[in-house]
Amino acid sequence: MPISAGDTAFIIICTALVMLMTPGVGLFYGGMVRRKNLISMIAMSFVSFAIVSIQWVTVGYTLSFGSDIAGFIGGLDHLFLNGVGMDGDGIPDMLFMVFQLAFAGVTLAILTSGVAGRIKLSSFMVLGVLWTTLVYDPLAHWAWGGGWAHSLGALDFAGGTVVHISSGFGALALALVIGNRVGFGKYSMEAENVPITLLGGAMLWFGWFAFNAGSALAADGLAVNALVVTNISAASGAITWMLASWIKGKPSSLGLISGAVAGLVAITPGSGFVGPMAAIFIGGSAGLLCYSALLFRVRKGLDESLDAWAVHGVGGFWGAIATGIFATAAIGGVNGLLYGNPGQFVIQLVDASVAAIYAFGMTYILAKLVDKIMGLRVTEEEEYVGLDISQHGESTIA
Amino acid sequence: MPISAGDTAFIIICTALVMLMTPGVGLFYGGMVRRKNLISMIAMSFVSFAIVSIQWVTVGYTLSFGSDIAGFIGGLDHLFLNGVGMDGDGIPDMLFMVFQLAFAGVTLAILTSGVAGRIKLSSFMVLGVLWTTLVYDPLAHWAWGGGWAHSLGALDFAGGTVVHISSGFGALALALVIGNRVGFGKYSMEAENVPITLLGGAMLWFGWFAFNAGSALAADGLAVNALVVTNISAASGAITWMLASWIKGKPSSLGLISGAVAGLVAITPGSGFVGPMAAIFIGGSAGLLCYSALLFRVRKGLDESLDAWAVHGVGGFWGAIATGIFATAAIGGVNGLLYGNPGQFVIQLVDASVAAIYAFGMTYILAKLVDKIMGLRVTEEEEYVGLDISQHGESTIA
Amino acid sequence: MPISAGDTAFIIICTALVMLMTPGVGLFYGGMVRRKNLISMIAMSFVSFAIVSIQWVTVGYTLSFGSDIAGFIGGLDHLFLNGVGMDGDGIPDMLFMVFQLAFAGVTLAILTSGVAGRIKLSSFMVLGVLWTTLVYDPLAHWAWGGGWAHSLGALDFAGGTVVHISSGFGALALALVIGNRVGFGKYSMEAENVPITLLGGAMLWFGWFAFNAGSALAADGLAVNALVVTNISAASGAITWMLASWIKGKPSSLGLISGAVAGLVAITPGSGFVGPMAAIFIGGSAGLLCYSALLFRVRKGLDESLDAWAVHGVGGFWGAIATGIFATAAIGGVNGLLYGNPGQFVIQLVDASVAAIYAFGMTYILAKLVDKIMGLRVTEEEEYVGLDISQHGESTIA
Amino acid sequence: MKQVTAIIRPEKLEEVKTALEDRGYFPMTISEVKGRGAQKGICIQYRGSQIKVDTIPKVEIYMVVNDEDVRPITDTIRKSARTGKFGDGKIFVSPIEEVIGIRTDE
Amino acid sequence: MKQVTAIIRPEKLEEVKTALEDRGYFPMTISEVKGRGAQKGICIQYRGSQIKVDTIPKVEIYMVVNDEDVRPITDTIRKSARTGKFGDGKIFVSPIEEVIGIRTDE
Amino acid sequence: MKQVTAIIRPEKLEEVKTALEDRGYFPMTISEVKGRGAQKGICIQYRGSQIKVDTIPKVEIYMVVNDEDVRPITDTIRKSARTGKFGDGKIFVSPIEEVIGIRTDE
Ligand SMILES: Nc1ncnc2c1ncn2[C@@H]1O[C@H](COP(=O)(O)OP(=O)(O)O)[C@@H](O)[C@H]1O
Ligand SMILES: Nc1ncnc2c1ncn2[C@@H]1O[C@H](COP(=O)(O)OP(=O)(O)O)[C@@H](O)[C@H]1O
Ligand SMILES: Nc1ncnc2c1ncn2[C@@H]1O[C@H](COP(=O)(O)OP(=O)(O)O)[C@@H](O)[C@H]1O
Repeated sequence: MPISAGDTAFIIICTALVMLMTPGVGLFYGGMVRRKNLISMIAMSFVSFAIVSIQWVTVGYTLSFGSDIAGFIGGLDHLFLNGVGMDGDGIPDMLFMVFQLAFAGVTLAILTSGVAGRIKLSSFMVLGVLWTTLVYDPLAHWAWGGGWAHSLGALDFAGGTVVHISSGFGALALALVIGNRVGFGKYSMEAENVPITLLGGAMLWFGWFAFNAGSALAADGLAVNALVVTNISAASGAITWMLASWIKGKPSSLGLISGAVAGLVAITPGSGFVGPMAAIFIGGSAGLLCYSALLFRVRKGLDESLDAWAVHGVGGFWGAIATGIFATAAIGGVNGLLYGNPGQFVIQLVDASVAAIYAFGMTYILAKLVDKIMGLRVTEEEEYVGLDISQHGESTIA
Repeated sequence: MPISAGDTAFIIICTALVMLMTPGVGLFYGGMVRRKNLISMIAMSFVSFAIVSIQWVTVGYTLSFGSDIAGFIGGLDHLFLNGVGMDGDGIPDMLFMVFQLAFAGVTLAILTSGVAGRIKLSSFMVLGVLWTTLVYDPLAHWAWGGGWAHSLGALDFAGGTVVHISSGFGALALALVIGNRVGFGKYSMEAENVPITLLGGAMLWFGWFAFNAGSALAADGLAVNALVVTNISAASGAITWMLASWIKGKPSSLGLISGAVAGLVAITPGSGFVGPMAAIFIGGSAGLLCYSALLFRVRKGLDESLDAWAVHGVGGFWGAIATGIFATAAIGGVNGLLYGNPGQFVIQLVDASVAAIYAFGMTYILAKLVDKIMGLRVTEEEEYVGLDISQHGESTIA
Repeated sequence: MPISAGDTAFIIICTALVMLMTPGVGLFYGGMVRRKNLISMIAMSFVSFAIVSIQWVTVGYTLSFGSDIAGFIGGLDHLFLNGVGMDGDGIPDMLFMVFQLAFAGVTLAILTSGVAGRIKLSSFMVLGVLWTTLVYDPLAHWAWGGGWAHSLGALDFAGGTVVHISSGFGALALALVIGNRVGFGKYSMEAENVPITLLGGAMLWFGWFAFNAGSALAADGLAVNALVVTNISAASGAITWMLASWIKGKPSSLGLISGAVAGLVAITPGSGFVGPMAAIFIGGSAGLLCYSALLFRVRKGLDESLDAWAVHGVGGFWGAIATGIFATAAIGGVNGLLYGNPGQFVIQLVDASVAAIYAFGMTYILAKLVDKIMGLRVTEEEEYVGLDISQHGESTIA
Repeated sequence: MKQVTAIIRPEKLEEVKTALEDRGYFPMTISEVKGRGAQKGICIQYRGSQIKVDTIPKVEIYMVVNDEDVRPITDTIRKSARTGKFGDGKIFVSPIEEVIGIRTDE
Repeated sequence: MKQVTAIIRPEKLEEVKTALEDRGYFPMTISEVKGRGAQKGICIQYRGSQIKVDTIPKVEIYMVVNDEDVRPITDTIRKSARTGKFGDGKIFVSPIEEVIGIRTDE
Repeated sequence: MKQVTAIIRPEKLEEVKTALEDRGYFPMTISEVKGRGAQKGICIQYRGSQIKVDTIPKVEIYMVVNDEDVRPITDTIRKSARTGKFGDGKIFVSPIEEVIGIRTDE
């Protein structure tokens, strides 16, 4: 198949939109922390994107998409983009590479939320390289690069497992290793800049269209299906989370946008496999489920600070399972439980569980390692003054 | 005609860009209200998008684009997206559906401006569903779904009537029903966050390219014409409004961006029918006209708070008429007054007038109804503390 | 070649993305000035875009792309877009026109940084029209419209010379004519809103994908190469600048984002000619080089306020030369020094030097002229209260 | 000398400034604050039972003035800042022992 | 009357407000400030040698109260704002000569 | 004890802080304010006739200090904050009756 201008146009632009999600994550989280850590949260998203950009074009891409080694990792045939050219199948190989780069970048940015307001920038940079190489790259290989999950027939259209379970459970491990923020639970650490969070959320919703639809790798009906179900699920999640929080008090705009993100996460793996009406249900239940996970996390006194676990981890897990339930061959060629194929449901469960365990375990080990070698956490004084000043020498006015 | 990858790529991305206009509207208006209502304005744009997303895929689309009933409304053949598939004519039917969804979402968001700082969130949600169903959907059907305006030959390329006249005159009715803000006219209610408004304005200008160009539903010369005249009209409106306000005082950046929006609104219906030089005139006069409408509104002591009527209502009306004047067959196949076809001018006038009257009247009735049943307006105390706290339990720092 | 839907879709969307860079520039710079000039910086970006939009469709396009006159300027054959139609070669001529418009707009916006916080709005508007007409348009003609640089074989894929050298050296001249801000060097004028700068930076990085990839004017392998090297260079520049500033103190997020912009600037001319591994080097050295230029500028006590010269001027110059070094025929059909074609290196050096000298000299003359006729600079009192109040009658809260 | 500090509604700031100007009182320092008054701020009845008490945005103005100017200034502020509704604000008068100009030598 | 001004950690604001409420002290004015204390603010050891001293965000609360309320209020604030760590803040008491309501006539 | 309150140009903050530091005066509280001075703030000639008077951003610093430190502090501030241009600011000295540390018991 020669290069198609339409498909190439589509994926180039999708790459740009997905890239925008990374600062989107930074703003989304930045508004949720105390003002003294606002710059730090945004900066970490840029740092994530910058280091992953270099990691990916040197070793990351080949570890993910190089020729399969034992179902676990890609070989080094594409080291330094060797053999990744301007031609390809429908779209240039190089384009597939950079589209995938944007995914790897945003995933690391999501991970930063678990250590908000207390991680050393230098340690984060080291950890970030290790994490992308040893957690993200294998997971990407498993699902999309010809690894075991792929062979098993696990479905992950746009990264529910690769992006969200990995970062969500990774953030959980990270939060456990680094420990709670000083004063957590004792005094309020409420979101201090809701409008910035809403802006970041808007950038995420926007970019997610490209994230999911672009994963069709062609501008076709499948991409359109992904686009449609993505929006429906986001809307549905926004509404249910908002209503659930309304029952407990006021319908905060943070609840609304968190619900939207929960819906976006949950539809990600199934966006090329499920239909619009299923999406209403998948997103809606994601809103309720992730909100419950958040409340559970808070009750446990665990400072997984900005709920990457509750939203991305739990939402991603639910999405993987939901794909196994609602997938219909009419859309993506595979049926799920509801359409008489319980095997798919089991496969999804296995895939998601292994990914969650691997991401959690490996992140835990890496975090411990970095902590031992160079210390993961800033000093109490640095935490107190905030990471903006202590890590970047900058501060937000007022 | 089979699915075209180029056209499909185009409309998928356009859909994403138009979607971004909804939070863009939220930020645009959010910066114009007092800080205590900033979150509320942004949140209402997300709420609008969320509820319309669900309304549209269940009943809205079929009411607008289902088989015509008496020229007034669409039938229920596409209820729950029944029969809306992944194939279609040039682009998948499903893609046309979701592109149109984004239009419906942003329209409701514009409507919120008329009741800024005083509407109950719950009542807005009810009103929003009703309004989209009973005002937006019929108007979309009239113009694009095979309704009477369509049969009459009225031209509305991208929604001057459907989107702007409807929301502008709707906001006016809403403002009349809900009444002025406490203290309106007595003390200043100036824009408190101009940079946020400018950011929102940038998102609007950006998204509008997709709004108008995408309305060609193909990546062709017509789309390009729409893109070009859209930008010209925006620039022209920005300049004239700024200059006009310069004569009366200082050239505020709010005037600049309001003028740009006025230009964007005014070119919307004609963007597939008029040429670049006409666009300079259409946008430029929109800047002056909408600014005058704003001054008129202020003189009348009417708190149509953020001038949806002056900008979208009057601008949309002018745009409809201007299309009847400047349309040239060389571009969109139809001539206007200037090119020897006065009939088109009359048609445009009739269409715009009926739409304005219907939108105003029906909105008035719906608002009265909701007001009677559940109360449209917050209590004076809630208004005083602001909607951020009273409706969302949140606040912007400082 | 008939119109390609894929390519047309691509360039329409790229145009929108490049347009977004203009407010991006406004926010990027707005965060760097004192709060009293924040609105002014953003507003000037909109003003730039508005006036260039009109200039371009009337005279600018034809001066740049009209039939060549003596290698220096385009003829008036396309005055008022005469003969620029909806058909063309691959993409409609009109689309090429508007894509180029977005470049001209953002270039003028970059120029505003040199006079931050002290230029009269009215004088800027006059200067802006003159500058675009007499500096930008000729440079665009030289490189892309069939002018002498084009004939010479100088390579400028996406505007390293046309956009960045012109605005960077122009800003330097402008800063010299208008003089330092009152109190410059005596008291701190640090960035007061870093998050806004980071947001603006994100918009730039995002839009730059379209800026460079779109310059292929087709959705093909070349566009993809541009996309890939653009991102790599940005990431590389971000990292080196950050590390360099780390050695001298803290790794500020401003350093990070400035480095990214430096990398983006430097890859611009070569993005269709060099490969991914060269991009790591080009971006990385741009980070170091532009940072050194900034330090040099500060040591010289020169208030080229927001370092358009250091980043765009020096970065653009380095990019032009780097293209002459690293260009490889495998990508863009031309070899550079490293691939055995030293002649290209010399051509690049000549082209960049002439452009820098012309931009500097002509800007200097124009600035002097405007200064003589109507005064370039606000009064000391107006500068003291800030341009937001004195030029726009607006202010940012708190 | 005295410092007259007034906490007023943000919406009334322009009116108060103008009223003071008209009477020749220019120098002042303004800041944005949040506050709650004797009514425990504002009580929002929420879902029948819940009562939310919170602070709301106010503007604080202070002017350092000669003793004889205190009365006319407080009168002016009261007149221009009043709406008659809860939340109109308060004025405090406190002693200032010395005022030093930075530019001029005393 | 007296003005009690307390500079506290932003994180402690809710706790302090609630503690004051519980004891019946409602009226207050709050603003966001930055500050450094006697410890020269916070010293961050940077690259072995460099010592960065800077100001950090604080919240300032002030309440104008009757003389007899000063002690209970300062006690309440101290208890609710304390963490035992550096940067807990300070309370200042200063004289107020007059308090005027804007809405009511005196 | 006394409270020394200085309203200065935002641009001068770093210089003033450093100057105070150099003389051993660390504790201070800083806030962002807007103000206008005796010159009626700044008058901008606008279109010949119109005169716009407005408030402009300032920084307020206050330090609660022992009586004997007032003079050296005000001198330091005046020297470091001065540019000789309009708008350099003012310093006010007012009485403080008590200072209570929150962390320590007195
Ligand atoms: N005793 C006080 N001490 C400090 N600030 C006060 C006091 N009383 C009132 N204020 C300030 O004045 C504002 C308005 O007071 P008031 O009119 O009594 O308010 P409300 O009607 O909102 O309760 C309060 O929000 C608070 O900022
Ligand atoms: N003498 C003082 N004058 C003015 N403000 C003070 C003074 N002492 C302390 N403060 C304020 O109180 C805050 C906390 O003081 P303290 O607990 O001593 O701080 P830290 O432990 O951070 O040095 C300071 O950040 C400052 O805003
Ligand atoms: N009498 C006063 N009461 C309160 N604030 C004052 C007074 N005089 C001056 N200020 C504050 O000091 C700032 C600078 O004063 P000054 O140098 O006189 O200003 P300007 O030159 O701008 O008129 C003012 O903007 C205001 O915030």
